[in-house]
Amino acid sequence: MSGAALVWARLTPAGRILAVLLPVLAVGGALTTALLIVFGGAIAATIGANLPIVRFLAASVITFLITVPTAFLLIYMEMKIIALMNLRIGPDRIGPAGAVMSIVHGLKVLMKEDYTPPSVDVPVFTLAPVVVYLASFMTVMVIPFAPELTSVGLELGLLYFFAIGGLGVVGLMMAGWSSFNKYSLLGGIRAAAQAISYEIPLTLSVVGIVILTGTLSLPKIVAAQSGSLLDWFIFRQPLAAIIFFIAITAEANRTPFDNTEADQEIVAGFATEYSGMRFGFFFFAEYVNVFIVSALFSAVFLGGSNAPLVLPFHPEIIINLGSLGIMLPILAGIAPVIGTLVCAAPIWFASSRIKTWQALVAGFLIFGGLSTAAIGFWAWAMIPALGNLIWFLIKTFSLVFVFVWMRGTLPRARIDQLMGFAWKWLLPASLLNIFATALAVLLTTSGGN
Amino acid sequence: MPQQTRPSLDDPRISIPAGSEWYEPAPTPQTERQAEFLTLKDGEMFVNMGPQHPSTHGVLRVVIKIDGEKVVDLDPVLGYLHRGVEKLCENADYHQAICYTDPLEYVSSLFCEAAPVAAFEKLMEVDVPRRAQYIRVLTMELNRIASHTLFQGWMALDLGGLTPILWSFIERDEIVDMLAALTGQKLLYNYYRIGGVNGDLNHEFMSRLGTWMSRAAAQIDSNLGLINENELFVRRTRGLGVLDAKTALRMGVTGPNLRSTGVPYDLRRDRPYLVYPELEFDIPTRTEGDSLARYLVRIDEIKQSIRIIDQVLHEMPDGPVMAKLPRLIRPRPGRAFGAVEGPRGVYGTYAISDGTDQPFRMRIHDPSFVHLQLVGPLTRGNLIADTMAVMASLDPVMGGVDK
Amino acid sequence: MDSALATLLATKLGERLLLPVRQRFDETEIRVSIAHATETLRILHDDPILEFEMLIDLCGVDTGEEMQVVYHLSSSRSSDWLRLIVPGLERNAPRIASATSIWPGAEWMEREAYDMFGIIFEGNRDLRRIYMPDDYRSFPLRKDFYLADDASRSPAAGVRNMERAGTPQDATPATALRRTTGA
Amino acid sequence: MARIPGSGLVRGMALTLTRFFQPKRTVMYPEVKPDIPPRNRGRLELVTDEHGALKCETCFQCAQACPIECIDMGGTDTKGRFAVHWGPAEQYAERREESALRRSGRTVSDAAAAQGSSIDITAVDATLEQFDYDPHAMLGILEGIQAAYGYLPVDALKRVSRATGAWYAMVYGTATFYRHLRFEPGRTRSIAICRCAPCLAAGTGRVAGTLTAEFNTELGRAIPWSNLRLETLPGHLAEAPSPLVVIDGEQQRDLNARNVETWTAALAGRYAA
Repeated sequence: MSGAALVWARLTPAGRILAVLLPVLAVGGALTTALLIVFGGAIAATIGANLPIVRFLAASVITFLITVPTAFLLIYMEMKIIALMNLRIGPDRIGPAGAVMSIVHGLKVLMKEDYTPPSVDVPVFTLAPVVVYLASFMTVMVIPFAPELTSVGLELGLLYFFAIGGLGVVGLMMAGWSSFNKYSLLGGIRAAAQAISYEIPLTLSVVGIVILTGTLSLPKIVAAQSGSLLDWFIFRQPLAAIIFFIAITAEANRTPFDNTEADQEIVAGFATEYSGMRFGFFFFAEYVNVFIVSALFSAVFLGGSNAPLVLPFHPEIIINLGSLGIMLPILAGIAPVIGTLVCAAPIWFASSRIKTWQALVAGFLIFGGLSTAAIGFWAWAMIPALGNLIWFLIKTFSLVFVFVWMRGTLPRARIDQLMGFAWKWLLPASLLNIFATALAVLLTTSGGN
Repeated sequence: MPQQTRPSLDDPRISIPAGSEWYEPAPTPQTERQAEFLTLKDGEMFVNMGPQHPSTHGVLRVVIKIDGEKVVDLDPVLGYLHRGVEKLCENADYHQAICYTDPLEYVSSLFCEAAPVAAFEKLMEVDVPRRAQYIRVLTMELNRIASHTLFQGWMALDLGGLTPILWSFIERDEIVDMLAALTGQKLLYNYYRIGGVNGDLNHEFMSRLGTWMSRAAAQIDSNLGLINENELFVRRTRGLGVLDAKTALRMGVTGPNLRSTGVPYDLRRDRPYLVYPELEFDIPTRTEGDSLARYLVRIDEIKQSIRIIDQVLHEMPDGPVMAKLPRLIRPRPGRAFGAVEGPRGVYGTYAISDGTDQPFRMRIHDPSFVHLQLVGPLTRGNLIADTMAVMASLDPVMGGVDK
Repeated sequence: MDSALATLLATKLGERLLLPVRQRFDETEIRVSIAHATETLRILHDDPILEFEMLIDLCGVDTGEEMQVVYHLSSSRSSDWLRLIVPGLERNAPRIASATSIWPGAEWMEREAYDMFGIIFEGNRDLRRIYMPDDYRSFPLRKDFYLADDASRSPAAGVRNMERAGTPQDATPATALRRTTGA
Repeated sequence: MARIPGSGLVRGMALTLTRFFQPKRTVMYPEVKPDIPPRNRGRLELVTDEHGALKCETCFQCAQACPIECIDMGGTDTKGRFAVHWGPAEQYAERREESALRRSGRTVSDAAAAQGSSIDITAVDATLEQFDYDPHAMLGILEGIQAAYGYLPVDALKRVSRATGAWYAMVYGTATFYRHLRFEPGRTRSIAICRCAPCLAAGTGRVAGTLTAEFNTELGRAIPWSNLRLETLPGHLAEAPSPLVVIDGEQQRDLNARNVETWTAALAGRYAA
C-alpha cells in the first residue's frame, strides 16, 4: 500500500472532501486570475460594449433564482394559514414553526420517481411543465418591485404581462392532451376555457387606468399613483379593481375558481399523470402565479412601491464610516458588549429574583433589537429603494394572504357558473367602466380648455 | 362501435392498441340496460371514477358516460367492500352476529347494532329495561349528531371547501370520545346486547356529555355559518338533483332524503320503538327535494336530536340495564323484522330463527344501498361536478352499501 | 299489531292467500303463490285503503328445500310491517316476476337476490352480479355454500364442497339477458 | 336569503378569520397520548406475579366462554417453533409453563421443580418432617420455614407444594393471607409519611409521590422485592416540625420545606440498592 493511499485511508470524510476540494480551488483560482489578467480588458470591453444584453441575462437569471424561494415561502404560508383557519397547528416539526417544511416538500418532489406512463405523447408531455413554469417566471421580469428594482422596464409591460401570462394555458393544454388521461384532458380544456373567458375582463378592466395614465408601462403606472393614499387606483377605479381581482383569481386558478385541478371532480386535472419534479414544476408555477398576480394587483391598484403616507421629511443621515479610522473595528468589537451590559443593568437591578444570566440574555436581545432597528432605519434612510421594496412586498403578501384566506373559506364554483359570471357580468361591467372613465376624462379635459 | 364524426378517447383508433399490455377489451354487455349503457354516441366517452377517488365515500366505482362536461349516463359498480356479512352472521351465534353487523356503517355503527338487536329481541320475546331503552335512545341520538355533523363537512368538501370537514371532525371527535368513555371503543362500539346494553352510564361519559351539551348547539351553528348562506354553495346545490315525493316513494327512499321531498316519514313516529313515543320532537321536512333541501333537513335534525338528548337526560330512570336472559341465545323458530330510523334512513334486519343458536337467515337492509340507485337518475344531464354534489347530498356510506 | 289490517287483507286478497294472515309483534305476514305475487303487490300498492306505498326491503331466502322471496312493505295507514312471503321457488331454477314495474327502487335489491341466490326476476332490466365479480359462478348465500372456517369446523363437508355450490341450470347472466330481452 | 350578494361569502370569510386567531385543537400525538377509556376491550395480556411467573392458569376457559370471541388466546407451540393463534389448549407452550402447571394443580415435572432450588432446602424438609407433610398444617409449616430462613423463599414454597401435594396456589394463598409471613428477607424498613395538612403544604406530598413513583408501589403496601414499606403516618406527632417523615420510628430532622426534592432523591437512592 503506497503512502498516499495510507494517508487517504486515515482521513475523515470531511478531510477527504477538503483534500479534493482545496487543490481544485487553488488551480481554478489561479487559472481564472490568469485569464482575467490576460483577457480582462477584452472582457470588460465586451461587457461595456453590449450592456443591455448582459443586463437582460443578469435580470433573467436573478428572477429565475428568486421564483423558487418565493414558491417555497408561499407554499409554507398556505399550509400554515389554512391549518390555523382549520383550528389545526399545521407544520411545526421541521424548522422553527415548520418553516422548512415546504423546502422538504421540494426535496421530496425532487427525489420521487419521475414516471412517464405508457402511450403518452412523450415530447409534449415532457415540455408541458417547462412551458408552464417559463410563462410564470418570465412575467416576474416586468414587475416593478421598486423604481430602481425593475429588471426589465418594458414600455408595454402590462401588455407583455397579459400575453405571457396567457401563455401558461398552452402548457396546461399540452399537459392535458399529451398525458392520455381523460381527467387530464378535462382539466386542460377547463383551463383553456377559463383562461380565455377571464383574459377578456382582465384586460378590459385595466383599460380605464391606461386611459388615465396614458401608458402601458408598469413603472409609470406606479409612478402615476405616487402621492397620498387617495391617488391609488383602487380608490379611483373601484369597479375595475373588483373585476381585476376576480379575474386574476381565475387566472391563477385559485379557489373558488380552481376548476382546472378540482380534485373532487377530476382527480388532479392536467397534472394527474405527472410525478416527481415534473409535477413539482406545475406546483411551483401555481404559487409563483399567485405571487405574480398579487404583485400586479398591488402595482396597478395599490400604488405599488409607494408608501401609503407621504412623510413630510426624509431624514438625511451622513455617516462617513471611513472617518472613524482605527476606532471602527474597536467600536465594532466593544459596542455590543457595552450595549448588552447597559441594557441588562436596569433589568438586573429591577428585581432580585432575576438571575444574572437571564438579565444578560434579555439585555442582549434588547440591544440586538435596538441596533437592528437603528441599522434598518439607517438603511431605509440611505437607500430609498429599500423602503419602496418593503412597501411593495407588504402589499403583495397581504394580497397573497387574502388568496390563501379565500382558499381556506370558499367552496368551488361550478364551471358553467364560472363562465356565465365572466361573460354575463364581468365583461359588461368592465366595458361600462371603460366608458365611464373615458367620459370622465373627456369632460375634465374639455372643461380644462 | 358506430362510426363517429367526433371521435372520443374510447375510440379504438386513438386508444391503446390491442397488442399492448395495457389494453383492456370492452366489457361484454350482460343485460339490456348494460348494453344500452355501453353503446357510445357521438363524442361521448367513459370516465372511470373510483374505486380510489377523492370524493366517492369509500371504495365506490362509478363509470360515467360524459359528453364534454355533461353526464349522459352513469353506472355505479359495487362490491369492492363486500364482506359477506349476511353469510358470516348465519355462521355465527346471535351475539357474534351483532358484532359482525357493527362495522357495516362505520359512520353510525350504533344503528347497525340496534336493528339486529331489535330483531333478536323480538325473536326472544324479551322486554328491554326502561333505563336501557333510554340509554339506547341517548347513544343513538348522539351517534346521529356525529354522523350528520360529519355529513355537512363531507358535503362542503365535495363542493371544494377545505375547512368545514375539519371543524365537523372536531365536533364528531368530542362525541366519539364520549361514546368511547361509555362503550370502550371509539368507532365500532359493540355496545348493545340482546335485552339491554353492555354497561351502565359512567361518570366520565356524563361529565363529557354535560360539557358538550353546554356548548354543542352554539358551536355547530357557528360552524354552519361558514357555508349555509354561502352564495357559491347555495347556487351549486339549489335546484340540483330534484327528487319529487312520488319518485322517492317508488324508489324506496327513506330517511332525510325522503323527508326532504315533503313526506314526513320517520320510524320514530310511524313505527314507534324504544321510548320515542314518550319524547317530544319534530320531524323536520322540506318540500324542494333538491340537494340543498337534503342538506338542510339533516342540519335541522341535529337540533332535534339535541332536544331529544336533553329530554332523555331529564327523564332517565334508574334500574337495571340488562334483562335476564340465558347466556346462550336460542330463540323459538320464527321470523322477525327489526328496524330503526338511522341518520340515513331505515336500517332493517330480517332474522329467521330455526331454534338453534345461530340465525338461520339474517337479511341486513341498508338505506345507503337504495339511495345509491338515485345517483344515476338525479345526475343525468347535469355536469360532472354535480355528480359529486348529488352523491354527497344523498350521503351514502360504502361500508353499508357493500355489506 | 292491529287486527283491522288482518281482516282488511283477508277481504282484499281473498283466495290468493296461501295461509291465513299471521300477526306477531308489529308484523303482519301473508303468503301468496308465485303466480299471484305481482298482482298482490299491485293491489297492496294501488289500493286506496291499503296503500302500501313503500317497499322497505326485498330479499331472497333459501330454506334448504325451496327458495323464497320476502317483501317488507310499509304503509302510512297502519303501524304494522307487512311481510309478503312468496314461497315455493324450486332451487334449481328459481324464477319470479320482477317488482321493478311497481317499485323501480327494487332493481338493485333484486340484483342482490340474484347475486346471492340465483333467483331470476323476469322483467328486471339490469339483472346481473352486483357484489360478486361477473365471472363468479356460485351463489354464496345458498345453504349448500360452505364458508372456509365453517369447513374447518366440520371436517367432513367443507372446502371440498365450497366450489361446487349448487348452480341452477340456466341461471347464468346470459340466460338472464335472454329472458329479459325476450330473445 | 335575499340580501346583498356576497354577504354570505363575507360572513364566511369573517368566520374563518376569527377561527384563525382562536386556540387550536390539535393533539400533539407522539408527545400527548390519549388515555385509553376504562371500558376499553382491547388486547388482553397475561399478567405475571411479582416473581415474574405467570398468574394465568392458561385453562382457556375465558376464550371459550367469551360470547363474542373477543378474548382469543394465542402463544407459541410446545416446540417453540410457531406462534399458535387458535387451537387446542395442549399445544401451547404457555400451558407447560411451570407456575401455570402449579397454579392449575397439574403435576410439575421434576426438571421444572429442580431447576429452581437455589437455596438448600434441608430446613424445609426438616419442617415438613416435623409436621408430617400435612397440608392441613400449612400455617405451621410456613411459620417454621420463616423461623428457619427469616422469610419464605419461593423455592421453599415450591418444595412444600410438591412435598405436601398442596397446590402452589393454596400454599401461596396461605403465605400471602397471614400478615406476619414475609416473602422478603430481613425486617421491613418502614417509611411513614405524615399527610396532615401542614405537612402536605410543606411538601410531604412530593415525598410520597417521588417515593411511590421510584419504588412503583402505593402507600401502605409492602414492596415485595425490597424490604421497604411506605406507610401513611396515622397522625402528626406532637411538637414535631413539618414536613414530618418517620423512618423506622425515628423522625427525620434533616428534612425541611426547602430541601424536599434533594432529600427525597437521596433517600430513594439510599433504599433503591
